[in-house]
Amino acid sequence: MSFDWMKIPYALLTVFIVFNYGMLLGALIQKIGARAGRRHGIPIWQNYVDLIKNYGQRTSITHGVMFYLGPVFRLTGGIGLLLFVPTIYGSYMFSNLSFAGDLILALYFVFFGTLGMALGAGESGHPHAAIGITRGLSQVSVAELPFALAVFAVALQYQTLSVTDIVAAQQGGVMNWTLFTNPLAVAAAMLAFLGSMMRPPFDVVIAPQEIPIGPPTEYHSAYLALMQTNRAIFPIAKMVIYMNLFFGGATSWPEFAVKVFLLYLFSAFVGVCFPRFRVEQSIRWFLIWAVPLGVLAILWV
Amino acid sequence: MSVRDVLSPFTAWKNLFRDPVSIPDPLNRAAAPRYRGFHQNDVEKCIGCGTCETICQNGAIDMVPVEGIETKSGDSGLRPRIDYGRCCWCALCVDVCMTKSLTMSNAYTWVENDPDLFCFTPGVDKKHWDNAELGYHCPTDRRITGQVRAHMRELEPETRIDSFVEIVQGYSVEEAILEADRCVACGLPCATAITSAAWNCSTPATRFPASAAASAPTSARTPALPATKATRSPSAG
Amino acid sequence: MEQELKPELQIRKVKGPDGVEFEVEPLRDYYCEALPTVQHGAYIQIVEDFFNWARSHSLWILGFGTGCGAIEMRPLMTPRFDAYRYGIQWRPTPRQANLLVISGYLSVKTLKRAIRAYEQMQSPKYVVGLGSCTINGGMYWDSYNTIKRLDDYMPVDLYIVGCMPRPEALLAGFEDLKKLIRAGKAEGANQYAEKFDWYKSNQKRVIHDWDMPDYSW
Amino acid sequence: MALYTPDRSQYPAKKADGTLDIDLASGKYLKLWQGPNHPGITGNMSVELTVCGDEVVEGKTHVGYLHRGFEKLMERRSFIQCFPIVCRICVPEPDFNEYCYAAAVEDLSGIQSPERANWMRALILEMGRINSYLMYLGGQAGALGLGVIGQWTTYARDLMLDRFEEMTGARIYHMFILPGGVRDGLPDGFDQRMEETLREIESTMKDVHDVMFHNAVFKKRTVGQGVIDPAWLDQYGVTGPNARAAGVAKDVRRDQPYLVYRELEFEPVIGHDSDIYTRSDVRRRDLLMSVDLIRQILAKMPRSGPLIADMPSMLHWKIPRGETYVRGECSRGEYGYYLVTDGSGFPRRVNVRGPSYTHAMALLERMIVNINISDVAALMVSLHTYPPEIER
Repeated sequence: MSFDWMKIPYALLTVFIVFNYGMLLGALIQKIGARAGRRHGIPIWQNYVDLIKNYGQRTSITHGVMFYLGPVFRLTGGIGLLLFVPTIYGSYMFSNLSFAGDLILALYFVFFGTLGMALGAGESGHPHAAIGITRGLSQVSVAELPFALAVFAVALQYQTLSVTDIVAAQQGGVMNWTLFTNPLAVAAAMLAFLGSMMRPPFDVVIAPQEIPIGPPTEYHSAYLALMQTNRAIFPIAKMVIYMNLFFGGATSWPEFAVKVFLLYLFSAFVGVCFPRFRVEQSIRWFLIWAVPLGVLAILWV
Repeated sequence: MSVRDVLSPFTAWKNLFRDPVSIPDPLNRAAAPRYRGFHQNDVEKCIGCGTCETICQNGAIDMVPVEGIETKSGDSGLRPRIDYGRCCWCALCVDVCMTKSLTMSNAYTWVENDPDLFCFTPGVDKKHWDNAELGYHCPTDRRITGQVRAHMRELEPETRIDSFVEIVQGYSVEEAILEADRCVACGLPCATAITSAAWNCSTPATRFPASAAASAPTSARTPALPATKATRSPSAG
Repeated sequence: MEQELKPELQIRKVKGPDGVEFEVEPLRDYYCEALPTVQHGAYIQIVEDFFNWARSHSLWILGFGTGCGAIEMRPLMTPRFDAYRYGIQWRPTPRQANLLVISGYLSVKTLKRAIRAYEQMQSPKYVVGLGSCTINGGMYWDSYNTIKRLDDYMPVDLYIVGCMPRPEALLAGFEDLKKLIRAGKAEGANQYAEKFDWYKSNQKRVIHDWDMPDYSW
Repeated sequence: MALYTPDRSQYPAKKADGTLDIDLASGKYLKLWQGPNHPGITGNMSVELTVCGDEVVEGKTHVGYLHRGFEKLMERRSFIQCFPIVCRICVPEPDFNEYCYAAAVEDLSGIQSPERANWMRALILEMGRINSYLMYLGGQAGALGLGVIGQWTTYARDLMLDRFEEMTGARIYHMFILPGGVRDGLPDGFDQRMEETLREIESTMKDVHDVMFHNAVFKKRTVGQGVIDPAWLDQYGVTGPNARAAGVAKDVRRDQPYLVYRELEFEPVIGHDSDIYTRSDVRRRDLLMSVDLIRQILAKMPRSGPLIADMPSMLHWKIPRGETYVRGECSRGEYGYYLVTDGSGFPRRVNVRGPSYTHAMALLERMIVNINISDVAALMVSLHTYPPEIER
C-alpha cells in the first residue's frame, strides 16, 4: 500500500485553517449570544488575545504527569478527529487522511478527549474537578448513545463505513442529504449534538454556579491555553462529522463555513434560552427522547 | 409541561434584532446633577470652623493650616483636608457646613496607585472638578444644626420710654439652652451664637471622641480661641 | 506565636476504605512548601512587550466579591456597561484568573481567603483595590474586624476611590491598569516574592488563628 | 421509568446525642466548600457541605466573612453619625436600614416626620424593593444556568439606579432618609422618567415571564424542589415572600401599616406550592405590585410641604431614655430595628433583625440535607438572602 506523504502537510493545513476558523467562530457565537442579552460581547479577536496571554503566563504548576497529559489527550482527540475525516469533499488537499473505515475511528476520537480529560482532572486533586468529570463522563456516554445509533443507521443506509463514501452518496441536490433521506437519524444525532456541545441545558459538567467550573478547575496558564486551542478545533471537527454524515458535506470552504456556522448556531440557539439540567435529568432526557429516535432510525433503514 | 414551555423561551432571540443597550462611552458619562461626587471648597468663603471635622463619623476630615491663608478674627486659617481613604460620601459635612462653602461636584473618577495620594485639601489642591457646576449642594432651607434664632425679649417701647429698666430682658433657661444648641463650638468669634462655655457639655472633643481622636492638628487651632463677647450664662438668665 | 492546630490539620492515622492504615500530615500533603520566587519576563524585550499587550487586553477577574463592591460588578458584566467589550472577563477559579479585585473592605476572615486566592493565581497577577475601605479603612476605620490598608497584606497595583465607586470609575480604573501592564509596571507578583517576609508578618499580625502554610499554591 | 431515588442505606446513622455519625476517613463522604469564592453562592459566605455521592448529607453555613461589627460601631457614633453607616448593613437594598433607623430614632425622640417625607420614603422603599427583586430574579435564573435573564434584569435595575441617582445623589448607598425626614424633593421631570423606567421594567418582566417561567427545563429544575414545610414557618421565623409562597399572607405593609401604606391599595401576593418555582413567581408578582404601588404613590403624593421636621441641632442631639422596635416589610421579609437609648447622645444598643439570618442559617441548614449538589446554588438563591445582613 502506497502512502501519499503529501497528504500530511495538507492535513496540517486543514488543521490550521480550522483552528483559526474555530477561534473566530467561537467569538462570533459568543457575540451573537451576547446580543440576546442585549449587549455587544467580546471583540472578535478576543480569543486570540486570551490564548496568547495564557501561553505568556510566567508560572504554571503541575500536579503530576497525568495533569500534563490531560490537555494533550484532549487536543489529540480534537486534532485526531479532524485529521481522519475529509473536511472538504472532492478536494485532494483537504480530504485529509480519511480511509475506508474512518467512521469507526471518528466515533472513538469523539470520546477520546473526554477520557484524557478525566485522567488529568482526576490527578489535579480538586474535588470539584472530580465531581465534574464524573458528571461529564456519564453525560457524554449517554449523549454518545443516540449519536452512535444515528451513525449506525447512516452506515446501514449507505452500506459503507467510509465518511467520504457517505458524503459522495449525498451529492447531487439538497434532497439527497441524510437530513431528508433519514430524518429520524438526523433528529437523534442533533439531540446528541446538543449534549456534546457543553452548552445549556447540558452543561452541568462545567457549570460555574454549581461546581466552579468542573474538570478544568485546576487548569491554568499553558495547560488552559492548550485546552482553549482544543476548544477551537474540537467542536469544528465534530461539526465536520455531522456535516458530512447528515448535511451533505461541503465541497468548498465557503460552504463549509456556512454549514459549520449554522450548526454551531444551533447549539447556541438552544443554549441561550434554557437553564441546565441536572446530570441525571439530562441522562433521562437522552434516554427518553434521543435514544428511541436513534432506534427508530435504524429500524427505518 | 406544555408545548408553550418548550417554545416560549425562544422568544429571547427577539433581542438579536434590537440594538444593544450598552452605553457607548461609559468612561465619559456624566453623573446626575445631584450626584454626591468629589468635594469642592470655596476657600474664600470657608472660615475653617471645623464643624465638618466634628460631624464626620469616619474621621476623614482634618483641619490643616494652609499656606497663604492668615489666621485672623473670624477665620481660623485652617481648611478641611479630606482623606478619601475614609470618606463615604454621605455629605453630612456639606449639610453641616456653616458658610455653605463646602460642596460636592459630580465628578467620580479618581484612580491612583499610591494610597497616600488620596488626601487632599479641596479648593487648595487644584483638581479638575474644582469648577464643576453640577453636584450636591445643601438645600438652602435645610440645616441639620439649629435653625431658628431664639428671639430675645425686649421691653415694649411704651414701657421703655419712661423707665430705666433694662430693655433687653435676656433668655430664659430653656431659650438659652436652645440658643446654645445652635452653637457648633468652633471657637471662632461669632456674632450669632454664644460660646462653648455656655452650654453644659463643653467641647466637641468630649462629645465626639471618635472624630477628636483623628483630628491631629488641634494645637494649630488653639490660637484662634479667643473668648469674645460672651453673653450671660444661662443660669444667670 | 505558636498555636495549637485544628484537629483536622494535625498529623494523624487514618484508615482507608480498603482497611489499610496510613499516616496523613495534612499541612504537608495539601500544600506545597516552596516559597514564591521572582519570575522574570521573556529574555527578548519585544516578546515581553507583546505578552504584556496580550495580558492587558485579557484581564480575567476572579469572581470573588469580598465586600460591598461586588454589587457594582454585576452591572459591569451586564448590558449597561458590558466590560466584555474591553477584554475583561470573569473566571470562577483563582487558577485561571489574573486579576483579583478586592471589592471593598476585607474582614479578617475574608483576608485569609483572599490571600489564598491571591497565592493560587498564576503570575503575573494584579490586584485592584476598590473603594475607600481598601485605602485607609473607609467607613470601618474603627471596626475591630476589618483590615485598614490593603497595601500591607498584598501588593496592590491600583486603587479606585469611591464608596461605592461607580461602574464607570471601575472601567476607568481597568483602563489605567491596562496602561500599567503595557508599560510593564504591574509587577505585583514579584514584589510579593521579594518582600514575602514583610507581607507574611503583616498577615500573621491580624490573622490570629494562623493554621495554614506560609504559601499555598 | 422509575424516578431516580437516592440510595439512603449508606446515609449516616445518628449518634445517641442526635448528631450525625460521619466518618470522613471511611471514604464514603466528602467535604466540599461551597464558597466564599464560588460563583454559586449568594455573596461572601460559604456553606460547608458533606456529600455522599451527589447528595448532601449535612450543610453548615459559615458566615463572618462580612462581619464589620455595625452594632458595636453604632454605639460610639452619635445619632446623626449612625445615619450614613446603617445603609451599609444590606448592600442590595440599603434604604430599608435607613428607614428603620430613622423611624426608631423618631419614635424615641418624639419627632414626627412630615407627610411629604413619608410619601418620599414609601417611594424610595418600593424602588429599592424592585431593585432587590430584579437582582434576585437574575440570580435565580443564573444559578440554574439561564444567564440571559440576569442580563435583562440587571439592565432594568440599572435604569432604576439611574432614577435613584437623580433623586438621591448616589447609586448604591443613597443615604437619603435622614432621621426626621428626607434630604430632598423629587427633581424636575422625575415622574415622566420614572414612568418610562417602569414601562421598561414591565416589558422586561414580560420577557422574563416568557423565558424563565414558561421554560420546560426551568420548571423541571424548580417545581417541587426545595419545599418549605408550612410547619417550619414559625419554627424557623420565616417571613416575607418565603412565607407568602407557602400560602401564609404575612405582609407587614398590610398587617401593621407604616408610612403611607394605609392609603395605598394592594393585596399581599401569595402562592401555594412553596417550592423554588413558586417563590420566584411570588417575587415576580410582588415586583409588579411594587410597580403599581409606585404609580399610586406618584399619583397621590403631595408636591409641596416640608421635607424634614424641625430638628434640634444634630451636632449635640440627645434622645431621652427609652427602647423601641420598628419593623417593616423588605423584599426578603420582616426587617426590624431594636433601639435602646439612655439619654445620651449615642445609642445604647442597636439590634438589627434581618430576615436573611433565619433564612440563611437555620432554614438553609435544614433544607440543604438530601438535595443534589447541583441544586444547592438554586436553593440558596431561592431563599433570597443577603450575607452582609446576616452578620452585619
